[in-house]
Amino acid sequence: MSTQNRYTVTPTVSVLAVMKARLAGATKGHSLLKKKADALNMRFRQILKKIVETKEEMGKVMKASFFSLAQARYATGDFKHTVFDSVDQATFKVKASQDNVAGVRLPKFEGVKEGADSKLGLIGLGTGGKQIQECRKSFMTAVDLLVELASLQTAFLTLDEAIKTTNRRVNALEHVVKPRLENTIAYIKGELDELEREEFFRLKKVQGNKKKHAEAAEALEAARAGHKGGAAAAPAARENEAANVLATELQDADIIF
Amino acid sequence: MCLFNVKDGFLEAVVRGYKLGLLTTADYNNLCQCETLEDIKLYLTGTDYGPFLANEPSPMHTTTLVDCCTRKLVADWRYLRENAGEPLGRFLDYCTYGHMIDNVVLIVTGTLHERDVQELLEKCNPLGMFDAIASLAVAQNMRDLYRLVLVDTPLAPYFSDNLTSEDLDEMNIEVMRNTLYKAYLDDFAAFVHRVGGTTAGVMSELLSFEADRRALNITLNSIGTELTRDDRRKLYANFGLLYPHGQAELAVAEDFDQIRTAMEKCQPYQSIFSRLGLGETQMLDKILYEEEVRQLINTYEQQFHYGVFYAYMRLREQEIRNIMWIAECVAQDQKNRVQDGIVFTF
Amino acid sequence: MAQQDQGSLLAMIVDADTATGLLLTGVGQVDLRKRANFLIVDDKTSQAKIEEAFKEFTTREDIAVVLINQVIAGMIRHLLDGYNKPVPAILEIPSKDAPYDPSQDSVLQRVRFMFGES
Amino acid sequence: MRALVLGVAATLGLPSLLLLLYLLNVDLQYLFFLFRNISPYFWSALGISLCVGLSIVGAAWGIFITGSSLVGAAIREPRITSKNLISIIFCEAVAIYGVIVAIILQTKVEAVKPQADGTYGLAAANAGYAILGAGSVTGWANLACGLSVGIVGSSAALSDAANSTLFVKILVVEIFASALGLFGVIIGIIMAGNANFMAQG
Repeated sequence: MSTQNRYTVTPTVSVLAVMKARLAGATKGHSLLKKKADALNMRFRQILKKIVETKEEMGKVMKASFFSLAQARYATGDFKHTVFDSVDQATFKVKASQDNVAGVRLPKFEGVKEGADSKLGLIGLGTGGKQIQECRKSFMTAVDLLVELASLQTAFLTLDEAIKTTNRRVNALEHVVKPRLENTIAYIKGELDELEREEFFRLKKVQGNKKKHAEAAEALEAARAGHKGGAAAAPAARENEAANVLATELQDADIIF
Repeated sequence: MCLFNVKDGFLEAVVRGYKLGLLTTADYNNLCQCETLEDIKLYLTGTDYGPFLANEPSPMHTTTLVDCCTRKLVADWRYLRENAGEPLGRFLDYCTYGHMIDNVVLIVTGTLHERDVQELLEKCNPLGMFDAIASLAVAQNMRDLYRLVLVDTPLAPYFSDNLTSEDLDEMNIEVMRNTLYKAYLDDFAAFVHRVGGTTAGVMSELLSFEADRRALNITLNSIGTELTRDDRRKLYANFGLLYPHGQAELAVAEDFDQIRTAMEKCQPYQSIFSRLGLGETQMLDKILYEEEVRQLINTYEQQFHYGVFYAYMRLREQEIRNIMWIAECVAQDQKNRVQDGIVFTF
Repeated sequence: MAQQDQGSLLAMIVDADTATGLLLTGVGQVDLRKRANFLIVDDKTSQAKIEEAFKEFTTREDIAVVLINQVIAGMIRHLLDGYNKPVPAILEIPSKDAPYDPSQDSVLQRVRFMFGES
Repeated sequence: MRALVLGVAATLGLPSLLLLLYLLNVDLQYLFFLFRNISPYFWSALGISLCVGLSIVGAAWGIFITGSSLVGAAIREPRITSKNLISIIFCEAVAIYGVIVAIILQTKVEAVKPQADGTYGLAAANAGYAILGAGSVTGWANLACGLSVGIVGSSAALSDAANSTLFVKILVVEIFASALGLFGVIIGIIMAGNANFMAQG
């Protein structure tokens, strides 16, 4: 478990420092992304609401436009072929600009009318031209609305995508990167603690030994003072003993842990 | 009177019979109650349109409905035309020249935009068909069209008298259409006078109304466009109640009130305009249609003349318009507006 | 956005009535190669043609918005559902005979889904 | 309209021509001589043939006018046919008037011997002209009657097809029109009553 959800690092203090820095970064990033996601979400909600509204309004406007088309047809007869045949260059175009929401670029469309269309100006001259112009006006508003809707919809799609990525990132930070870093840090900390404890124990042991040695030396001094002749072989034997003690103690430590 | 029936009595009776098939006010009231296009279809199958609607597949559209109704008119008209002697035949032809002009214009513009001829022919109004119409499409540009094709059509004189080949290249298609229509109206009026008798009396009244209405419409629709006064003047027919003084006034009119002033100097139109609220242009079309229908129905008060044929065609067309209107209102769920568009015939 | 300066076009895959209305406003364009930015769909137009037009319009660079009648959109729903580019934006518009039905709109469906979800 | 002008011209033209001849001192004796020498049988035959001929022309004309309208209108409203046969019958009656009067006139014709100079007596001449007059009165009256019945009948057929309540009203008009023929018949019979080839005097 602990090996799976952590980085494979050597548990050293410097790595720990790196990891801690990374964790801090991840936390910061997480909160920032969260904020961004919130901002996007807010905008997204706004757009959603607007889309629903505009779509419904579009439904209404189109209905009215079709009705005015029916009126024009009523007054003029069938003029659609005249319209189809007089199509030449578009006078109504869409200009795209960009809007920035929390670092996400949203395409925005705007209807632009260029030049006067002379060809359609005289349509239905003999009968019902008035109605056709009315109809045209009505469809103009419809088209404006459609363009608005188009930009909303594009924004919707872009935002949707952006929110998804942001959310993914937030989630990745929250559920993968941060736990992993935390785990790593915990691991490193654990390892380091253990090393420290070992060291401490060893130091203690070394100190104990030193004490023993000192006592032994004192005894030896005392003995030497008693009988100076047999003192030459004793330090070598004692040294041997000390090495043995260290070895057994190490073994002991392993047994304990 | 004594000799009219020799050639035309049968057809006159037939056309009066057709007239009886026009929808009455009661029919319209029932149609207005319909909830769906299917209901309308069901109701119309009970009328003279029955045979033409019966076999239509179920998801109805207003266009198919209107097409079916037009087929009925066309079938009637063909029957009349095939049984007509002279000069009734010529008269019937004259009645359809208006549609013919529309068709020619359609084909001409379509050809210039390199559309498929067959497709264009399907879109033509079947009333305005003539034999050579398909050959219109062979021409690649206006000059060819004029030189090769148009001279063979019944409309040739209108083209040759009113348009030079340079005009054909440059003129706005709507102006061309209206120039032709003007020539047609003048010619029709002259023809009617040659026929003489009751026909001349009845028809000149109808045609003057038509001419005046066109003059009015042209003026109304050309306000604010690049059409100059002289151009406008050229599109008015050379007869009608407004000719020539009213037209002169119309030609310089720049807004609706000036038009109204010009029109109101003419007695019959005064009453029409008095029904119209001040500054209200929306209802004008309907009121004019109503006036036309009134005049058309009046033609049936007299016997032994050709006006009934013209009147039948116009009434049927008005009826098709009415049906279209009802169908549109029903299809678009605007039933409260139904009454706005119907011109009751009987 | 190759032609940003000149503005982009609206493309249409619509029935004749809608086309009449929209073309009246001057959105139509036929360029020198007779390539139109609209397809008029009638009873005789095959589905393949609609799909082809849809693909063409969505890949053309000068088109920013594609308007499709809802009825027609229904015919090529599989393409619409598979389409997820933001530009050109696909808009489903009502046609004359079929008033606007929000439950059919694939975008609005998503919108509804989001609302229901959140 | 044109026919009316021609008719007026003809009726005014003949007397004024005679007047003109008289004023120009043309010897009208020759004219009288001519008429004296034409056999009264010629006049009576002419009268009878005019009577039958014009009546039948009128009847046929009327039937044609009515018939063509009736046939056309019956396409949409077949119910009108049987009712409107009355109009046809009215027209037919006109022909029958003509035939009846012609038979009456025919019975008036008797054989008389001409005088020594080849002319016939006053009675015979009187009878001849009377039969001519009676015949042409009946003939022309029936022609006009047939025409008017025909035109009214055609209107009757058309209006009956449009609105069946109109039929009776127009039928009244039609009856009056067909009465016109009867006037001619009555006058014709009265005129012919005076005709007697054998009368002395």
